[in-house]
Amino acid sequence: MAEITLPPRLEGVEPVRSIRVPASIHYRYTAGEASSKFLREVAKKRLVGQQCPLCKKVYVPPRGCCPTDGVPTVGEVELKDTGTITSFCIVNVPFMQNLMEIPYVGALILLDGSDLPIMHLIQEIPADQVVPGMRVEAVWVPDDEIGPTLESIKYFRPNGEPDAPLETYKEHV
Amino acid sequence: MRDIAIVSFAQSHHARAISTHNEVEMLMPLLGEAMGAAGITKDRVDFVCSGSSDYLAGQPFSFVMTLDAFGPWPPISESHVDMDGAWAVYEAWVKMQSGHADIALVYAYGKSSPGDIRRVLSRQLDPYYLQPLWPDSVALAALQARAGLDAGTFTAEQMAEVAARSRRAAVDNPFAQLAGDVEAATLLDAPDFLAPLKMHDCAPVSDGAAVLILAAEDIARELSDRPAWIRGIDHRIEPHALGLRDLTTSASTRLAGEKAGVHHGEVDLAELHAPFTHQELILSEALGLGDGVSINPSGGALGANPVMAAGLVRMGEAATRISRGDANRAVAHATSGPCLQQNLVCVLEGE
Amino acid sequence: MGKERVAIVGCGQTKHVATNDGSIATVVRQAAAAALADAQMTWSDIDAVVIGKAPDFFEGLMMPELYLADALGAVGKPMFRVHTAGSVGGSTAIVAQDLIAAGVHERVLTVAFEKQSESEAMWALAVALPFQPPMHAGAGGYFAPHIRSYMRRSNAPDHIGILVALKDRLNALKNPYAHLHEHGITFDSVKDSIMLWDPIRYSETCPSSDGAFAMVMTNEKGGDAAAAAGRPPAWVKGTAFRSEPTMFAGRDQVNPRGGQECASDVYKQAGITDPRKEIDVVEMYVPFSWFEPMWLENLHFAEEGTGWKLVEDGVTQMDGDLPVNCSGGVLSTNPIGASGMIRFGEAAMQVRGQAGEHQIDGAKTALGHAYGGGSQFFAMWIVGAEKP
Amino acid sequence: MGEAEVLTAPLVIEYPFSRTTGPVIGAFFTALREGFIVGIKGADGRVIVPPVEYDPETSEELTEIVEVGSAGVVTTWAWVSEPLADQPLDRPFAWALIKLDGADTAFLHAVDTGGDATALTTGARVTARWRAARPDGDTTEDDGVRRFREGHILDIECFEIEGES
Repeated sequence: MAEITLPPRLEGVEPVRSIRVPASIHYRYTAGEASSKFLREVAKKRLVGQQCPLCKKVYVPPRGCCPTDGVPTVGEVELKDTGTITSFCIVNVPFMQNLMEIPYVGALILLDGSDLPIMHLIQEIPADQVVPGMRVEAVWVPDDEIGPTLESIKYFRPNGEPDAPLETYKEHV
Repeated sequence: MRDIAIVSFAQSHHARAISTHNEVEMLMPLLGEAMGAAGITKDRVDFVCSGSSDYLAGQPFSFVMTLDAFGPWPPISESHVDMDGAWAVYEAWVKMQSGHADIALVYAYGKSSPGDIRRVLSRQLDPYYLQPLWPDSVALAALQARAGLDAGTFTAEQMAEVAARSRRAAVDNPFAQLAGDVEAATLLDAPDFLAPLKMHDCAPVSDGAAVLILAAEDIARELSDRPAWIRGIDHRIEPHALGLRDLTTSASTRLAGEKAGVHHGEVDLAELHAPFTHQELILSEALGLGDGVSINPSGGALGANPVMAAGLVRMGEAATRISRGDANRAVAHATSGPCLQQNLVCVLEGE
Repeated sequence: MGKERVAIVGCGQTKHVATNDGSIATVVRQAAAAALADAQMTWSDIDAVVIGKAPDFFEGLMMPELYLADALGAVGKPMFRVHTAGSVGGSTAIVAQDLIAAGVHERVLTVAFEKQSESEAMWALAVALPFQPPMHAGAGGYFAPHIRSYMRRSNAPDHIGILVALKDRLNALKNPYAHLHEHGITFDSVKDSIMLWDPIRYSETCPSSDGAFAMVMTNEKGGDAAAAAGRPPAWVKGTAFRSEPTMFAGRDQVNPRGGQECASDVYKQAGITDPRKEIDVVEMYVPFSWFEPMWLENLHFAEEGTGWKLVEDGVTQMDGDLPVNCSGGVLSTNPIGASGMIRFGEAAMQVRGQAGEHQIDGAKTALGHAYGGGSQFFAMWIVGAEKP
Repeated sequence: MGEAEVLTAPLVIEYPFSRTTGPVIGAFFTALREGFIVGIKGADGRVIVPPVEYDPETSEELTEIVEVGSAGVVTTWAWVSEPLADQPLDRPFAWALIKLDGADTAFLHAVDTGGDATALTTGARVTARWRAARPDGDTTEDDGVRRFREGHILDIECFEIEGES
């Protein structure tokens, strides 16, 4: 950078090197039609996925569109709140707004009957005992706290079933 | 240069708030409609390019999820600009000129309803001198309008006439949001909104999306009975600081118009992306559009202004009129930034 | 390839740092001015400017091309902004080269940047959208399960990630522009660093940087003139983008089809049939160490499940037969929006013989690679010392 | 699905941006903190306020910081009857482009007329209303409320019509 020349009144004055400019913008987030439908069912403790009419894949949560075919996912499929861990990560770093005690496990969970794993927490088991193929079930927040949000599922925990063999979820790892 | 044409166009019914649908849901039917009208399926598209801004709805990477609406599988050749979709057309046109694509699909979308668009657009400004003051988009346009009024470049009556003409034109446009048979004199009686601007001088706040398909040479003739050929396309930018520009004119539009060849023939109609009445007057002057030119027969951005898609809509509206045979030579324009800082001009012709 | 051949005749970058003391404009300007000087051009020689960066939220500046027009000498010219997530630096270079290849312009300046110090970039990536499950583990938390899947599928031993991190950080010591210069780094110091997102250790992740990279591109005539003047250009031999959906049933996130097809496309354009033999040096987008073996497979340098063996055998070291990330890579320097362009630009610098201490002698053909999002956006180019 | 059934929720995007300025922008803010205004000499000799780092015509780096007056002429203005959040004044005011004495370009700031929409005209002379300097020895931590000049565009609270206060 070229040297700048200052007027006399700025010579020898401690320069400003940075400014603080906090900025906050408020938005109204819209979930959209498919997500709203899904979340309204979540509030009733039901997981209702949507199915693509072309490829027949079942998406939970649905976003209204088959990502590979680009058509509306119109069919509805109710799923149980159990699934299989396809892969996971042990988090050892505290994140903003994150009240979790570390370490904790974030896992990709393939809900039974769905075709795309969701990311959620695994609890009630030491982090180092989580393995791929582990069968898990949702633990919901108390009934009076349940609402139309995925936060209604507090976490997943092992459901005691034997680990699923790799062949059953091979397509997803 | 290869001959490249707009062969299909679809747009949403723009509205103050399309709150029942998220961006994917808003766009998906339009993609089907545009491809259907051209008689193609997605496997024939060689290149996809989109325009949107994360800031509008407050979602980083919103364009990432919105791509799902196209169903990009098997993997596709695709790109995205954080600019109005008109610039996505430019990128696609360049890609086609380089020989990498014969059919390109361009889409753009913008939802202004989730945030306060006037405050959101202030985030486009110089982050040191301007952003901390939160000057909003209407205020900056008002400064420009006063400069023009003071200089005698245009009058408040002419501005109201633009508003009235746009609303009357929008009556015939099923996609427009603000339409009606109204007299300029009536509009002038309204109180000031942000003086010297009155409410009628400002585009409505809109949610909306648009899709446009480009094809080269014989493929264009296959996909459309009367393709709208891109005879010239160019865009130019000006200094950012308002104090460094003559706000009463648009030097960048003038230059882009010259480079795009606006004057190489008679212009039948122009679709100008002017979110404020006085900006239409500035743009018309910069492009040298005479009295015989039909300006914004769609109602323009004053009829609906889905930010990030409004420029693309201008191209689509102009192309549609050529394809219908209403016009043979049209100018489409898009703008970006405060007080017309950046402008794109495209010249379209029938066979 | 398009109608016109494209030559890279100027490369420039900032010294990448945690905090660049200048304004945002200064950061892009430093890189652009260096590229112009390298090309022996002035601002008025440039026909158009193409700029890329990652989300505008990082700097709180919506559509930054508007504010940056003056700093990049773009007033009165076309100025274009690209944003394709993490691959944006690569995509931006491709859009710029298309302008020449299409015959629209003769001389184009392209620049990509990020000034992460303006905000906490991690925040911008972890905006908590309503109705979502309560998990904010950042980029590492997203990629770690896929890395675990790779390790499981390939039976790769745990130390492969450590070897990659060590290599890249040692390479960075030979690159004066790299952000991290960890002189004391050892295998054990990487191994003993905190396990952030098991299986990803702290020293296996990229830093947060302020920086920019710029290139000046021209047509065949300009490339020939530079060569005649003793400033050999890098010639573009192939470019490709690919995108696929972020999430879909059966998606392979370890070896995404988009990446495979993007690589096949770019090799075909460049006339490459055996990439392992024909490519001399690779600049690959590796923000977490394990992505090197994963991408070696995705880019057809190794059979599926065997990429890690190339790492273990030292093939990707600077003295190996397929050096990867001689610059130190994303693991040593990560101004996000610029990281892809640094890959593309470092590839060009290698075939121009201007990479200094991290130069691979006699490099004739190089691959620049970038990816973004959740490994669903890809941008690649092949550049060569010889005219295609 | 009707609008009432679609779920919505507030979403706030908020950052405490800290921006390094470099020497040119820094000089402007340093001067504001000290209670005066500077611009920069452009390639053609004109004085640009606030100082830009690069010449808009020639693109060259600019280096010569010069002092200008704290009062000047309104070149255009707009009347805000309903201020938006975070704007410099929370009662009706004018935005104006102001060409300061000794400057060749105008810059944007707010003008307070005490709420009178008719007081301002193009060509009117206005002068800066300064925030107070931080008293010697004051070390109060900043709590987000700007009380003193600190090197920020709002060290000038706003402009006011000359001779009116």
